[in-house]
Amino acid sequence: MSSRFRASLALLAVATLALAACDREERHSRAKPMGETVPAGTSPDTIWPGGTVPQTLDPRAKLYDNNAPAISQGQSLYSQMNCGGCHSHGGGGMGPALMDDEWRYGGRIDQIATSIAEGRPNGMPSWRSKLTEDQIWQLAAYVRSMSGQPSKDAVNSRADAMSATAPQTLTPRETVQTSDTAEQ
Amino acid sequence: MQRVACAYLVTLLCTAGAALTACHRSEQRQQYGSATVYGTAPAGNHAVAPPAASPADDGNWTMPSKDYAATRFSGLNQINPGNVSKLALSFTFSTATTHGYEAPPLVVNNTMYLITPFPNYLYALDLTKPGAPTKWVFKPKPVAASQGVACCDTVNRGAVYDNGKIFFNTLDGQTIAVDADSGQQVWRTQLGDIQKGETITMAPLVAGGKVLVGNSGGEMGVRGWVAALDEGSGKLAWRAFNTGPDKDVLIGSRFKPFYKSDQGKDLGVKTWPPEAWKIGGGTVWGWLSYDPETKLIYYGVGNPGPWNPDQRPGDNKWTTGVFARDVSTGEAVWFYQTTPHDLFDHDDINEIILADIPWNGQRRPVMFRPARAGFFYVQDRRTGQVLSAAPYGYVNGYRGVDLKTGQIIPNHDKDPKVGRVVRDICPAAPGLKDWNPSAFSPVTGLVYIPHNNLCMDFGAMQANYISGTPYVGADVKMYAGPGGNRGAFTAWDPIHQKKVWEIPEDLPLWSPALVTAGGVVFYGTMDGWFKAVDARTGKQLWQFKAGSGIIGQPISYKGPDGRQYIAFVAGVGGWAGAVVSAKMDTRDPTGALGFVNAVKDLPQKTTAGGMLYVFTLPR
Amino acid sequence: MTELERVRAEDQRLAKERQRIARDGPKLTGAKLEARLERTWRRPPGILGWLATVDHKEIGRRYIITALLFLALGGMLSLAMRLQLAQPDSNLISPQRYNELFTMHGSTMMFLFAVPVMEGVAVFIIPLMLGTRSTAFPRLNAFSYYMYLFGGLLLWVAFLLNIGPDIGWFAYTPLSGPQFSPGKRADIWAQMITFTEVSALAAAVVLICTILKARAPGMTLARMPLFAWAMLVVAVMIVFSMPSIALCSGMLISDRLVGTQFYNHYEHGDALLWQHLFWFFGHPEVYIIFLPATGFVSVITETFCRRPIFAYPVVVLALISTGILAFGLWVHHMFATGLPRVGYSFYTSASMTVAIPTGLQIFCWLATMWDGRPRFQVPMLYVVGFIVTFVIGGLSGVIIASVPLDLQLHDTYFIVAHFHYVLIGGAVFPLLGILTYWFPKITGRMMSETLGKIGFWMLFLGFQLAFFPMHFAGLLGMPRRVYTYPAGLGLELPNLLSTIGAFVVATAVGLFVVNGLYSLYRGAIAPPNPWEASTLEWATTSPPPPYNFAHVPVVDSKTPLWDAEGELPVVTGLRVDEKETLLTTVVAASPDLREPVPAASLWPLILSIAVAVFFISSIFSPWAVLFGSIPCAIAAAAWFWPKELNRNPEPVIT
Amino acid sequence: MSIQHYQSIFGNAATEVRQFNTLFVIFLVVCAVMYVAVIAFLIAGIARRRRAAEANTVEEGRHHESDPAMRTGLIAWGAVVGTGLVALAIASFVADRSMANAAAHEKLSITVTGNQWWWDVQYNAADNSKMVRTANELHLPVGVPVRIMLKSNDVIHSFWVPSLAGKQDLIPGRDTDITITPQKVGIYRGQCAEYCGAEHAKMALVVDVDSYPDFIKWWQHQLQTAPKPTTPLALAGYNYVTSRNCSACHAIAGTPASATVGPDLTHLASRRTLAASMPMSEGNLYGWVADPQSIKPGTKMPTIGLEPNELHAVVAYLETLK
Repeated sequence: MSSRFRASLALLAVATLALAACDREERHSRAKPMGETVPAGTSPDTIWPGGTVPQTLDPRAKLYDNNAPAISQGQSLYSQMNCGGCHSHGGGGMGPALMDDEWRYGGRIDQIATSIAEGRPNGMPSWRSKLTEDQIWQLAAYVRSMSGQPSKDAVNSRADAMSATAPQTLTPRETVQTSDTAEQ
Repeated sequence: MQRVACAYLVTLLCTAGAALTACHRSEQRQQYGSATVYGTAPAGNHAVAPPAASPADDGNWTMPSKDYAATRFSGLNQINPGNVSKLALSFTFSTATTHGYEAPPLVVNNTMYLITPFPNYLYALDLTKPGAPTKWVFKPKPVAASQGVACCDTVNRGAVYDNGKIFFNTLDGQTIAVDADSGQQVWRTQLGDIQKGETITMAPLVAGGKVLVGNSGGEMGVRGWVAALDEGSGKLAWRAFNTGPDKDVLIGSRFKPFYKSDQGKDLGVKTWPPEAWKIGGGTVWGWLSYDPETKLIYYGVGNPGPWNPDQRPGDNKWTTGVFARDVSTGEAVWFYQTTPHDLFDHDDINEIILADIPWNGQRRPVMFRPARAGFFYVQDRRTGQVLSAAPYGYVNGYRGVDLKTGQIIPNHDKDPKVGRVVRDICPAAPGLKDWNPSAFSPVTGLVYIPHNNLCMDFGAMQANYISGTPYVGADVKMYAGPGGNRGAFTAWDPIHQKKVWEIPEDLPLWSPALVTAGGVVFYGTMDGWFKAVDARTGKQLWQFKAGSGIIGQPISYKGPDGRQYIAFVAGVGGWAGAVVSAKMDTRDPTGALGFVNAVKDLPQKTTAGGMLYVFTLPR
Repeated sequence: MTELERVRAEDQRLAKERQRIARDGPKLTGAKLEARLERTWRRPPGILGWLATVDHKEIGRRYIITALLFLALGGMLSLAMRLQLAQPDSNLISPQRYNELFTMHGSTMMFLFAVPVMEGVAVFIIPLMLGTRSTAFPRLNAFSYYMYLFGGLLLWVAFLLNIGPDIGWFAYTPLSGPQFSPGKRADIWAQMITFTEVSALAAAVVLICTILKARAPGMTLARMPLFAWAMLVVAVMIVFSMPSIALCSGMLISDRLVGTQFYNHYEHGDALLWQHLFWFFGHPEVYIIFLPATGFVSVITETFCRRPIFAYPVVVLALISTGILAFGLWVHHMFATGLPRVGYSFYTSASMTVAIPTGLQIFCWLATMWDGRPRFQVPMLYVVGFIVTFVIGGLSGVIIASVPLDLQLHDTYFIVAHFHYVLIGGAVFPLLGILTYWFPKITGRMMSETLGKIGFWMLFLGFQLAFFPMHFAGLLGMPRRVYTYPAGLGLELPNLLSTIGAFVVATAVGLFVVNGLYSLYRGAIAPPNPWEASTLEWATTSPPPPYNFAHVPVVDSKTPLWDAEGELPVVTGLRVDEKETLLTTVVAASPDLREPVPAASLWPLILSIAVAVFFISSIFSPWAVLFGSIPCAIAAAAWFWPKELNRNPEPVIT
Repeated sequence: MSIQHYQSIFGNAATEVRQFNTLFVIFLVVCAVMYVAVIAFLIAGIARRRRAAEANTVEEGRHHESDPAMRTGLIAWGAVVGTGLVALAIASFVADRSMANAAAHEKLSITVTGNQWWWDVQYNAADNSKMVRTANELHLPVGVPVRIMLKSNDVIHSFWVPSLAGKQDLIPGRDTDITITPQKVGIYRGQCAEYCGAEHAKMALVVDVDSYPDFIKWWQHQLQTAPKPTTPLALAGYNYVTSRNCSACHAIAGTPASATVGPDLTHLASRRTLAASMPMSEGNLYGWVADPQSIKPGTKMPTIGLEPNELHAVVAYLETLK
């Protein structure tokens, strides 16, 4: 084999290794049974007496936050579990809007997962007994995609449904602010 | 080269000019607020209010519909077209709530009672003192989570006064009686269960010693019922469901529906797929009327669940129809189904105005129903026979009503289809007129209808039922109907079934109407204009800009000083105003079940609020 | 000065001019002429020269090697699939991986092997067979290869990075749509289509122009070799079918990237729109793969039966009618989608009609064999293997052309058997035969006859063992693309046999490659015309020099080498110091123009890199469509920048 | 109960597949004859080598002439191939037409909706309260033509029971249908025949062709709602199923669970298969409820991670749903 051929093979190998880092498409179908653990969500950003406590992001966040199959599964769960009935396609209704930048109970993926699992006082039902942890985190990943948080090549542009909001691949990323004028 | 340059300049100029005229022309679409007259009010004998159900006006306003016949007609006539332009603000009061305010203020024994949306405070204001200070406030403290199952804003449509007590419902499904003078609770009965998605937003009706209450939650797969509580003790007298076997629906030997399609045994089960009637909707969240002569109550039944018709094949009895029941036993006397196998969420809960009309020579007791599907029904209130049904606005979802069989004739190329959006269905899901009741003036014989003019795109899909969560199964986008105006105020001649005059309005009309003996009609618009128009010609006489959009019932009462007062509460909300009251994001057109697409501009035109305004003529 | 004097003065000036410039080097003959031509036509030295070559032989050789590489890769995938299907309910390979395997197998074989290998062989042989020095648009030819290479790399690098497509080689929506194929898997597949479709269109344009304008003088259309006819029809079919898949894959990418509604049934788009557009390309595609193979069979049969193909005009008309009919039967892939039954009957009859021209061709080959004296060397064995195998596939094709039968057999292993019979039997057998036949011309060495025969019989028997049982698997109810099947349905035996057969086929192909590599260094040295064939490519040395022919030959019959007693008559007058070829008129092939052949250039490679960056980045962001097009425009402009023609005009050689 | 599930065209259990078989035999015979002719001509071509003298080859300098018989052979061959194909085309139209008008007068109407990787079956009835919903299974009365309306909730699937009839695609946004007239009582298995994603291979359904009385008995039984559990273990299972994850996706008539996302479980235990792929048995039920993701990786049913006591309770309750 000529030296040229060997050189280009080495180049190809290096390129594949470099690109292997992006596991945006990793489709972990959870073949192993999952223990039911409470998604260790943290409370919404608040003030801590005696100085802020450093927030460690839940390790599950990176499994779901930018993962295309998880977001797509979250999208179908969103319509099957009737979330659209209250939050519509992100515009809100009975429930608050999810596509804007106001997050009463925190906009990080683990805070959203906690809101879904525990429910919230003004009418958000608690889904802990109805959805597995895997499903709750998939829903949280999809909810974040409504305000454009995940990277553009992990989200679906549209669903096979009536066209509602702008394609998620084109929605600009909202800057997540924690609090909003909490109603009574 | 020059020739080319100047030719270029000329074309540039005229295209700019054309663009300017185009956008200018679209600005002044036909001028909103000015009436187009189609005919004149009928002279000679015309419809009149039944004396038993609509007694002479004593200056009080004890129930949202003014009287059992639901005329919303005030007998006071100090204010007339001549002097209405001189109305002045007497006093105001803030309810400290910002959701949709759909209820009327009640006035009895010189006290004004206000029931607010969630958290349903009940205020009593002393009208004898200047500025009407607060006598007492009753806080029912409904469960906060009930806000999560209230489909179309956490509203309350009103309280009712009857011999010394104020009756009202709370969002979390309780009916409460409070002593009118002291503000102490007399009794409280839990009727609805929020875990199943049930809420109560309607105004009760007190009749025959019973407090009649119905539930809401058609969008949550709640099985609808109407219940009667004993006025004194609050104990449940009877409860009639709107789906299920005949014994649940209190159908017995007395039940004689006029049309064959409504006759049969256990139709509440047979016209549904198995078990579907248990989560089939048919809630009662609108208006009841009562005829003291025949002791019958009349009420409309809401939409079947889910909105996707393919999931509930069959007529889905007894939803989207009108029941007549005996007030004391609740036994059904007759039923008429307006839209069998409802396709477009056209709840039939609109107001039922009782009237007597001249019918070849003698007086016939009828009921007027400006229904959601867009037809103005005139029906004999003893048997339910449809005498006439003409569209009072643009309708293409239905071809008409066959008077022989009483069946509405659907337009099958507008049938919703799972997996494919059906476009341009008029009227849209809220109907040609939603819950906001019209007013009937026995003086002019006309019915004054505040309604909207909306069409929609409807995409049905398979709905999944989880109790306590929305069970809809449809994506909807609404938009303005033909003419571009999203609302209209129509004066309708019920005898000849035609418009007398109509005022096109920019925004949908979500406020009830009030007509006075003085010949003045009052209504409010969603961007806060409170208008007075001449009952005969529709000419606008006076208007006042309130702090928030008006969807509350205006009333007219005689104050302690004998003068006529006009009062209403401005607080935008409800299904149409949820885009403002629920701070929704207008970038999602399917928000609030599609209404956001029709009122994207509302947040620029009004903010949320909850303010009482009372007017009178200056001394 | 009268008119006459002025013309005479002009003539003298041109005559002096002619002496000064070396035209066809009348003084140069033999080795000196060839050395001088070699220096003109030689590829520039070094790695940059290697990348910049426009020599159709270099590009053809690269096409064939790359395509055979992808054949090997696709073959390994099919072995993995067969291992998974060897026994029922096996979980050797996860469903997700298996779905990627069959998608990659299908896409690689159809888009990265079958069409490119046919184009590669044609690009190498057609100029030689037509007796010309170079293809038309040689730089476009180089660009076509690079686009094909980058398309293959895109698909296979994505597959190795675990973002390979898992939607099947025909990617039906809505499964390949935005909702049901999250991530970038389907986009990568669709963009690979864009690459290969641009490459195929470029190659088709090159072939059409070469065949119509660059034939040796005297080679009228009626004297053109049948392989050239086949490639002409195939190239025209490519030009008409590729836009259809460009459109539907473009619409799929825009649905997936910017949320258009082409395939969204809710917003009145339609899932069947994809199927119609895809199969309008799909069915001509399989004939684009099959028709070159008929060209190969005609060439081999003619040479090894020692006589021209019987009824040449019938075979030509059969080729053309197959090409046209191929566009009229795509709906037979959609008999189960519930379209109106009357419409289906048209497509049943169209699918039946397309069998007639192929049937006539087969008769002509058999008649040639019957009337000639066939010598059964390896290429001829592959032709016999082709006849035996392809006719089974053709007849099972006639069976599934009928709607009631197709409703049972559609999307089952009966169909897998059918298309392997017509594709391997119909295209790979002739391909291996023609590679053995033209191996001496391409490499200058003969392939070993014994290894060839062993390889053929192993391939032929292995093929029947692998794919005939699939007919029964289909009848026993095994659908396509299932990663496993339950026990107890009687599917165990056919699948086991197919797996064994697959491994035999693999070893046979391996043997062929070994035979090729071995012969490359130790094969017998090949004379210019080892098979005593009749066509012009055997008139030059093996391997041919960069300029193909010292002098462009003149043809006066269908079988020039058989009819030319001594030396072939030639044309003189082409420049020696410049790369120049002779263009002839379309029908009569009489000499028309002297065409300067573009020099080697890096711009095709640079443009294809720019286009590759443009295509791949437009998977990830719509803005790439805007910004990516600027480098492409620059590279294209540089490529097409007009060279000032400083040479003075040459008189036409009469 | 491992019954020989019959999933082959030779099951020959309905008029449609019988028409297919007759037409298939006709096509096979004609094609076999054509094939024999081609192979005979091939062998003749090869064997004729021995009479080299008459060959018109370049060596003999006669490569421009042709044996005149071949011209007539070509025309004859074209005629034979043409007429053969026309005959087959006509036979195909005739069979197609008879299938089409068999669809005209069907007695029973069923709607099958394809989902990713299971079949939602709904028996339509004039009296809507008599409609039956089941999953991955069809019971058909023998001799009665049935029209199956095909819809899809997500991607394209294909309804195919080889022993009964040809396949028909289920396409989202389009309504297709198929008519089957079963003629032989028995159990037949079918499978999705259009690639529909990760678990396309495990999307099977079983068709039970019963005598008419059995069919009516089965229908009446399907109309009954699920019985209240009696044993404490089953009652615990009932409480888990109706209050926890299961009721978010499944429906059991007679209990508060009435979700439509997953299959209807009212008569789960009386079905022949489980999860559209495995025969119904206690062992399979345990394996599937405990960890569906390891049996059908990628299926929409999540692995909940049940505690052992919850698992026993749930399976005990599910087995009461006969």
